[in-house]
Amino acid sequence: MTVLPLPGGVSAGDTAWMLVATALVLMMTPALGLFYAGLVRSKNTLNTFMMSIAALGVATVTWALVGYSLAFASGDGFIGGLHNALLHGVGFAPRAGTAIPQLLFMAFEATFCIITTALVSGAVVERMRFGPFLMFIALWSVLVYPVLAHWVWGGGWLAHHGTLDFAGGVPVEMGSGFSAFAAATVVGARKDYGRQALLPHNAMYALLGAGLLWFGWFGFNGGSGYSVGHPSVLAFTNTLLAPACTLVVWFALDAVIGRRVTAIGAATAIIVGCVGITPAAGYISPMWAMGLGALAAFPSYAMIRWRPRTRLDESLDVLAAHGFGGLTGILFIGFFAQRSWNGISSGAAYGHPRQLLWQVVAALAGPAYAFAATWILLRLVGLMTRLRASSGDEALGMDVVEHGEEAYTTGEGAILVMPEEHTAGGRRY
Amino acid sequence: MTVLPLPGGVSAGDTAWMLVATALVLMMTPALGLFYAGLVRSKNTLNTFMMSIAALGVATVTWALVGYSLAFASGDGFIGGLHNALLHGVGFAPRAGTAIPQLLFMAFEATFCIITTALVSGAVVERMRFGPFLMFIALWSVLVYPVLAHWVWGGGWLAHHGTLDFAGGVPVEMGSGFSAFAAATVVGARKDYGRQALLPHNAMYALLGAGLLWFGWFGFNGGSGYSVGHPSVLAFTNTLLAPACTLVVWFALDAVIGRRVTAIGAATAIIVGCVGITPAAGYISPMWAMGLGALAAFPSYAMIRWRPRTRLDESLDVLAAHGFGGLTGILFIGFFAQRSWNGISSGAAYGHPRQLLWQVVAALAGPAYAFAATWILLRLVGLMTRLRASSGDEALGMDVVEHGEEAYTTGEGAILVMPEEHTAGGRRY
Amino acid sequence: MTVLPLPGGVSAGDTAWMLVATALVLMMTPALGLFYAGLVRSKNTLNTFMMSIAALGVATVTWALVGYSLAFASGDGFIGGLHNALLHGVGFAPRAGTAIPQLLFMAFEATFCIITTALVSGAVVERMRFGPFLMFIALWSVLVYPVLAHWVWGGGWLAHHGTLDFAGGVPVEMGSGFSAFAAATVVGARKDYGRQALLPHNAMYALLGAGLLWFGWFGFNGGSGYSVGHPSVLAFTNTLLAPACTLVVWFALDAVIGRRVTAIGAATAIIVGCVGITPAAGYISPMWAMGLGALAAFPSYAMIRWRPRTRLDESLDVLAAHGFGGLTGILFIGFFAQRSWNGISSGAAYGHPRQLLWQVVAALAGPAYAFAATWILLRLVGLMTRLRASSGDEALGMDVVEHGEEAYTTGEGAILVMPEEHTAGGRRY
Amino acid sequence: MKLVIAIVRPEKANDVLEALYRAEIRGVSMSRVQGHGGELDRVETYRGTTVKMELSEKVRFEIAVSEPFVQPTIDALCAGARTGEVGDGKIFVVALERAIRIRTGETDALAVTPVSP
Amino acid sequence: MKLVIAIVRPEKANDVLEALYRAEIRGVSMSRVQGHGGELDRVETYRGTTVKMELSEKVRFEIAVSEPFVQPTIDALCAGARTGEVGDGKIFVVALERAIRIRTGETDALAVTPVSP
Amino acid sequence: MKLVIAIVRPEKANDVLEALYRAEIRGVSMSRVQGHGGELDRVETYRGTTVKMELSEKVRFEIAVSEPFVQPTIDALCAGARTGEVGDGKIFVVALERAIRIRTGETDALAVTPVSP
Ligand SMILES: Nc1ncnc2c1ncn2[C@@H]1O[C@H](COP(=O)(O)OP(=O)(O)O)[C@@H](O)[C@H]1O
Ligand SMILES: Nc1ncnc2c1ncn2[C@@H]1O[C@H](COP(=O)(O)OP(=O)(O)O)[C@@H](O)[C@H]1O
Ligand SMILES: Nc1ncnc2c1ncn2[C@@H]1O[C@H](COP(=O)(O)OP(=O)(O)O)[C@@H](O)[C@H]1O
Repeated sequence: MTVLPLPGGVSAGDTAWMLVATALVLMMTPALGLFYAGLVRSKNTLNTFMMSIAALGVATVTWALVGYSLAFASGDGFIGGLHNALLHGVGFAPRAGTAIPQLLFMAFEATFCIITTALVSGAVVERMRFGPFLMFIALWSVLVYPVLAHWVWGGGWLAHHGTLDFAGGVPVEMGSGFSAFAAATVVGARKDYGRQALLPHNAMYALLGAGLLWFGWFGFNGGSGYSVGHPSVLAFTNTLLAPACTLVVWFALDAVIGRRVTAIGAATAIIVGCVGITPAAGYISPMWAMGLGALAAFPSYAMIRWRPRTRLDESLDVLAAHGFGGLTGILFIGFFAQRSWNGISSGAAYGHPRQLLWQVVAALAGPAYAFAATWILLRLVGLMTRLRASSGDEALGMDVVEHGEEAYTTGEGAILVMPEEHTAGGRRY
Repeated sequence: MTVLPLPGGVSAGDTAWMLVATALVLMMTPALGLFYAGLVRSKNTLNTFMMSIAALGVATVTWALVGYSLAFASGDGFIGGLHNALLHGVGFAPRAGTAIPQLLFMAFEATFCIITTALVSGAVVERMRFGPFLMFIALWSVLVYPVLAHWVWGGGWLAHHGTLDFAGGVPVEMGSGFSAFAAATVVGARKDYGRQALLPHNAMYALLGAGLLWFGWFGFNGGSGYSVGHPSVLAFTNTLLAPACTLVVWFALDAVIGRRVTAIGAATAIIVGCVGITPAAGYISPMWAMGLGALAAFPSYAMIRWRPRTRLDESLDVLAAHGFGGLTGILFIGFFAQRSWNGISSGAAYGHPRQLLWQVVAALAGPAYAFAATWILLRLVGLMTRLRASSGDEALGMDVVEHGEEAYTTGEGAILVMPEEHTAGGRRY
Repeated sequence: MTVLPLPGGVSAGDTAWMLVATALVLMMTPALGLFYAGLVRSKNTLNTFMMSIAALGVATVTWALVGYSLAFASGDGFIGGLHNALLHGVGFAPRAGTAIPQLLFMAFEATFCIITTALVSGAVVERMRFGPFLMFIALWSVLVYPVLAHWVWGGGWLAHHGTLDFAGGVPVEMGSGFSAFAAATVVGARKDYGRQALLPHNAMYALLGAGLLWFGWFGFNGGSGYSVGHPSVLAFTNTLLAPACTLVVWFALDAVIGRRVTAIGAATAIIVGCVGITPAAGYISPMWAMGLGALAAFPSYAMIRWRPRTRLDESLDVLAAHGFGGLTGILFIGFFAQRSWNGISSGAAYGHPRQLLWQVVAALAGPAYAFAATWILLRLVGLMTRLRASSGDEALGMDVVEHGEEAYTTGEGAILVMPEEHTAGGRRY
Repeated sequence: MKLVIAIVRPEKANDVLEALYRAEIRGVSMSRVQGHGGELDRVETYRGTTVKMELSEKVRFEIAVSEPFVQPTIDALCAGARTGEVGDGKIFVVALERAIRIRTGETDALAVTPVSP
Repeated sequence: MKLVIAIVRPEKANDVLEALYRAEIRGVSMSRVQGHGGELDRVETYRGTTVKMELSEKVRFEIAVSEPFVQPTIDALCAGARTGEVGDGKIFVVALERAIRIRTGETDALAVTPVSP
Repeated sequence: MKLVIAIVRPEKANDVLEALYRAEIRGVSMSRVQGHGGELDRVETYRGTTVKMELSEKVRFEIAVSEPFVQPTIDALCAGARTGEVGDGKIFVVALERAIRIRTGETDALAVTPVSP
C-alpha cells in the first residue's frame, strides 16, 4: 500500500483514529448540556445548557493560552511549565510517546478540559449567576484541571509513582465530582430545595443526552491510548461492556428498591458505567470490565438516593455519578489490573499490591485538591461579586433573568420593539 | 512512515475505521429510541425509549456471555459453538478473514445484535409490560439473532451455499421485521387501535432520529467490510445514494397518493432506503444502488398504507420498513450483484442465476425462523407472566405505570415525599 | 504491520479518516434542520426541517447524475465537463491529487453540496411553498453550487489564479449566504414580518443543532485535506480553536450591547466561528485561527442586529452568518496565510500581497454569481408556479398546509378516517 | 343561555366530542387542565426525589348553549365521559348573560349556533 | 361586574391585547384552547393513519371588568379579533359576584383595576 | 353554589393546593394561563429581534364549592398565593347554577364533594 509520507514518527492509522476521537469528545459537551438541561425545570433550561456552551468557549481559550502547557509541558511534580503557553512549539511533530502530531494531541486533551469544566456546572444550576460562573470556570480550567491532569498524565508525582489512570479517573471524574461537591457547598442550596419538588422538565433530553455521551465516550476512552493499538482496542471494547452491566444492575436496583425501573435512572446508569470504566478502560480484561460496570452501580446508586435527604443541594449529582464512579474505577485498577492485558502493570489480585497503594493515594489526593481548590476559587469569586441570583430572580427563572430568553416561546403577548423604542426599551429595563 | 507495530495481520487503517464504525452503530440504538419515542403518544414516550435502552443493557450482556459465540464460533450449519462463550479466546489477534483484533470484531457485531433487538420493540410499544419485555429480549438476543447471524456470517448453511448478505438483510432487517410481526400477533393490538387515532406526539424526534440513524448507518454498512478496502468504500457510498433515491420516490408517492409530502413519511423513507441497501451495499454498483433505493420505496410504502386497515397493530411498522425493505434488498442482489464491483459473485442479470436461487432461499428461511422462534418465545414468556398492561394502565400510560415517571413534568401538584413517609408512600402505592 | 493490499495510491489511513469525515458532514444536514426548526414558530417546524431533508434527497441525486461531474470533471475555467456524469468512471482508483478512491471523494463532496443547498432554505422558511422549493433546489444544486465548487476546487479560474479556499468559503459559505440574500429578495417577507414578533419556538433545538454542527464541522474542515496529513491536522485543530474565540467574543458583545448573554446568540456564534475558519482552516497558524475566530464575530454580529430593522426578511440570517463569515475568512487568508504552516502560499502579512488580490477577487466573484444565478432561477420557478403560500395558509402554518401534519399532536379532536371515507376524506379536502 | 363547563378524562375527550356532535351541539372550546379530586395520588421517583402527584390530566370543555340545548348537552357529556371509575369529572352550569359572534356581531342564541360549512 | 370570556384566533391574540390596551383594559388572563365550530375540518395523515382534525387552535381571554368597562371591552375584542372569516370566535359575558385582589385583599371594582407600575 | 376562579403565580401553585387541602377543599381543576396586569414587562432579545413580553406565566384554579365553603376557599387561596408583590393575582366568584358528577349523575352539593378513597 501507499501512504503519503508523514513526518517521522507519525502514524496515519493512529492519526485517523485520534482525529475522530477528538471530535467525539468535543461532541460530548453539547450532549452534556442536553442531558443537564433535561434535568432542570423549564425556566432554567437555557441557562443550564449555556453553562456547557460557556465551557466550550472559555476552557478552550484558556487551554490554548496556558492550560495545555501547565498540564503537559515538563515541569515539576505538581504542575507543568509554561514553555508550551500560547501553543508555542506545538506543531506537527509527534508528541513524545505517541505517533500523532502534538497539535492533535493538544486538541484531544483540550476536549477533556472542556467537558470536565462543564461537568462541574451540574452542582450550581438553577441559581448561580452567569457572570460569576464565567469567572469561575476561567480560573478553574487553569488552576484545577491542568494540575490534576499533570499529576497523572503530564509527568507529575502520581504518574511518577505509577498510579494508573487510563482516561481520567483523577482529573476528569473525581476532579469534576469533588469540585462539584465544593461548589454546591459554597453556592448553597436552591431556595425551594428540600421544601418543594424540583423535577426534571424533560426526561427525553436526559435519555438522548446519555446516549450521545456514551457514543462520545468511545472516543474518550478509546482515544486515550493515542493509537489504534492494544490499549485503545481494549479500552474501546470495555466502554461497551461496562456501562451495559451498570445498566442491568441499575435496572435491578430500581426494581427492588424503587419498585419501578426508571428512565432517568437508566440515563444515569449509562453515565455511571462510562465513568467507572474510564480510569480502568485500558488496564483490565473485558470480563473484569463487566464486573467493574456492575460494581460501580452500587455506590453511585446509594449516594443518589441518600444525598437529596441531606441539605447538600449538589443538584445534578455530579459527586455521586462522577466522583464516586471515578473513585470506584481508580481503586478497582489497584486490584484487577492485568499486565497480560495492559502490558504495563498488575493489581493486587495479580500479585502487585503496590499498585493498589498508589491507586489509593490518587483516590485521596485528587479529591482533596479538587475540593479545596474549587472551594477557594469560588470564595474568591464570591468576594468580587454575588454568586447567586436573588430569590426573586430564582423564582422567575435563570433563562429570563440571565439570558433574556425563554427556551420555549409562543409569540403571544410579545410586542415587537422598534429600533428607536428598542434602545429605550433596553435602557428602561 | 512509521506505524507502531501491531500484532501480525492487524491493519492500523482498518482498525481505525472499525473503531469508528462500531461507535456509530452503537449510537444508532439511542437514535432509534428517539425515533420510536416520537411516534408514540406522550404518555408512552419514556417506556418506548426505554425499550431501546434495555436492549443496550441486556443484549450486550447476553452477547458477551453466549451470543457472540453462538453466532461466530465455529459450529454446525445451524448455530455456532460455545468455545467463545464468556469472550473466551477473544483477544487482540485478528479475527480470521479480517485485519482487525477479534475483540473489536466482537464489539462491532455486538452493536448489531443490540439494535436488532431494539428494533423489535416497535411492534409492542404502548401496551407491553416492561418486565416481560426484558425477559423476552434476553431470550431473543440469544436464540434468534445469533442463529440468523450464524447462517449468513458465521459459516452457517446460507453462507455455505453462497447467499450474499453484506450488512444484515437476513439477521437484522428481516430478522427484526418478521419478529415484530410475530410479536404484534402474540401481544395483540392496543385497546383503542382502529377505534381512535393514535398519533405520533413529536414528529421532530422522528426526523432527528432518522437523521442520526442514517449517520450511524454509514458505520453499519461501511463497517461490514471490516476494512477500508473496496467493499467498504462501495458500501459506504451506496449508503449515501440509495436512501436519497428512496426519499425522492417517497416524496413522489406521498404527493400523488397522499396529496401531501409528509415529514414522518420522509423520516420513514430514510430508514427504508438504508434498510434496502443494507444487504446489497457492498455487492452492487452505485447506479444499481440508486435503483434499489428507488425500488425499495414501493413495497414498504404500500404496506405502511395498507397495514393500519387491518387488525394487525404492528404499531411502528417494523415489518413494513425492515422486513419488506430487507427482503427487497436480499432479492435485488440475486439479480444485480456484479463481480466486477464486489469481486465475489454476480446476480442473474450478470449471468449467474444460481445466486438468485440462494437469495430466495434466504428470503424464505430467515423470515420463517424469525417469525416462528419469536412467536414461541413470547408465548413462553406469556405463560410465566402477563405480557400486556391492563387496559386501565394502558389508558393511564406506560410511563407512569411502568416507570413511575412522566417525560414532561411541570412541578405543579407534585408534593415532595420525605424519607420517612417516602418508604410508606412507596409501600402504599 | 500488515495492511490488506489497496489499489496503487490509496492510503488506508487517509481512507479511514475520509470515510468518517464524509459521514460527519452528512450528519450536518439533519443537524441544520434541527437548528433551523428551532428558530421558527412551532406551526412551521416540520416544513423547515423538511427543507433540509429535501436537500438530502434531491441534491444527492442531482450530484450523482451531473453535479459532481460539473464541479470536478475537467472542463473549462467556468464549469466542469460531463464525462463523470452518472458517476461514469468514478471507481476505486484514487482521485488525482489524493490517496482516496474517487468514489469516496465523490461522496465526500456530495455532502458539501447537500448542506449548502439546505443552508439556503433559511432565507425562505415559514412562507415558501414546498413544491417550488423542490424545483428550486434541484436547479440550484446543478447550476449554482457545482459552478462555484469548480472555480475553487475543480480546476476553475480562481483555482488557476491561486485563490485559496480550504473548505468552502466561496461555494459553501458565500455561496449559500448570498443565494439566501437573493432568495429572500425574490420570495419576499413573511406577512407579519416587522409588524409582529416572530420568535424561535424552541431554543434547545438551536443549541443542540449548533453543537452537532460543530461536531460535523470537524469532518467538514478536517476532511478537506483529503488525508490525515498536515493540512488536515491543522484545519481540524483550528476548527476547535476559532469557534471557541468567536463564542467568547460574542458573549462579550452580547453582554455589552444587548445587556445579556443570549443562548441563541451563543448558538449563532458557534456557527459563525466555524464558518469563518472554513476557508482558512488549513492555511493559517493556530494562533491566527484564534484571531480569525474573534474577528469573525463582529461583522456577523452587526449584521444580525441591523438586518431585522430593514425590510429584508432573510429570516434565519444565512447572509449574516455564512455570507459575512465566509467573506471574513476568505479575506483573512489574503493577509495571514503562512507557507510555513500550509506549505503552499503566504498572505500579504507574510510577504505575498498577490494572494490578497486573488482572495478579494474571489470575495467579489463568488457572491456576485451566487446572488445573480439564484435570483434568476427563483424568478424562473416563479413563472411556473406561485412561490409562496397564501397569507391565509401562512397564518395556518406550513406544517398543516404543506405536509398535512403537526409537529406536536395530542390526539384530541382527531377522528380516525376509515379506509372508505378515507379516500373520500382525501378527495373532499 | 347557559355556559356549560365540563371536566372529563383526556382519553374520553373524543367520545365526548362525538356525543356532542350527535346531539347537534356544534360549538365547543376545549383545553387541557389538571385536576384533583377523589383519585388516588400517584407516587413518582426522579433520581433520589420521590413525589406524590396530586393532579391528574383532565380535559375541560366550555360550551355556550341556548336553553333548549342545556339538557341535551349535559346528557351528551355524561354519555361520552362516563366510565364509572372515580375521576370521571364534573359538569358545571353557569348563567350566560350575553354571547357575541365576533365575526358578525350577532348576539345570543344566534351567536352560539355555528354556521354549517 | 362581569367576567368577559372571549375565544379568538391565535394569530389575532396580539392585536386583541393591543386593542384592550388602547381601551385601557389592563388586567387580562389568556390561555390556549382548541375549538370546534363552523370551521372546515383538516385532514392529516400520519403514516397509514388518516384523521380528521375537528379542533383548531384558539386563544381564550378571561377579563373581569366593572360595568362601565363591559362594552368597551367587547368592542375592543371584536376590533382586535375580527377577520370576517368563519372561525373568528365568540365572546361570552357572565355575571361576576365578587372579585378579590390577592395581594391586598381589595375587592370588586378596586380589585380589577391593576396598579400602574 | 359558587364557582371560584383564581389566578395565581405558578411558583405558588403548590402552596395553594396545600392551603386548599388543609381547608378541606378536595376538588379543584387547574390550568396554566398567561396574564397581564400591573407587572413590569420583560424585555427579551432573540438575535436581532427585541420584544416586550407583556404576559407572565400564571396558574388558574377553578373550584366549585357549596355556599359554606366559599369563604374558606377564598381565604385558603389568599393564604397560599400571597407574596405581597405586584402580580399575586385575582380571585373571581361566579354563581353556579348546577353541578353534576359525571360518574354518578349526582348533582349540586353532592357533586362537588369528592369521595375520599
Ligand atoms: N369541586 C370541584 N371543582 C372543580 N373541579 C373539580 C371539582 N371536583 C372535581 N373536579 C374535577 O373533576 C375531576 C374528577 O373528580 P373526582 O372527584 O376525582 O372524580 P368523581 O367526580 O368521579 O368523584 C378532578 O380531577 C377535578 O379535575
Ligand atoms: N357555543 C360555543 N361554545 C363555546 N365555544 C364556541 C362556541 N361556538 C364557537 N366556539 C368557539 O369559537 C370558535 C370559532 O367559532 P366558529 O363558529 O367556528 O366561527 P364563527 O364564530 O366565525 O362562526 C370555535 O373554534 C370555538 O372555539
Ligand atoms: N381584570 C382581570 N381579569 C382577568 N385577569 C386578571 C385581571 N387583573 C389581573 N388579572 C390576572 O392577575 C394577574 C396579576 O394581576 P396584577 O394586577 O398584575 O397583580 P396584582 O393583582 O398584585 O395587582 C395578571 O397577570 C392576570 O393574569
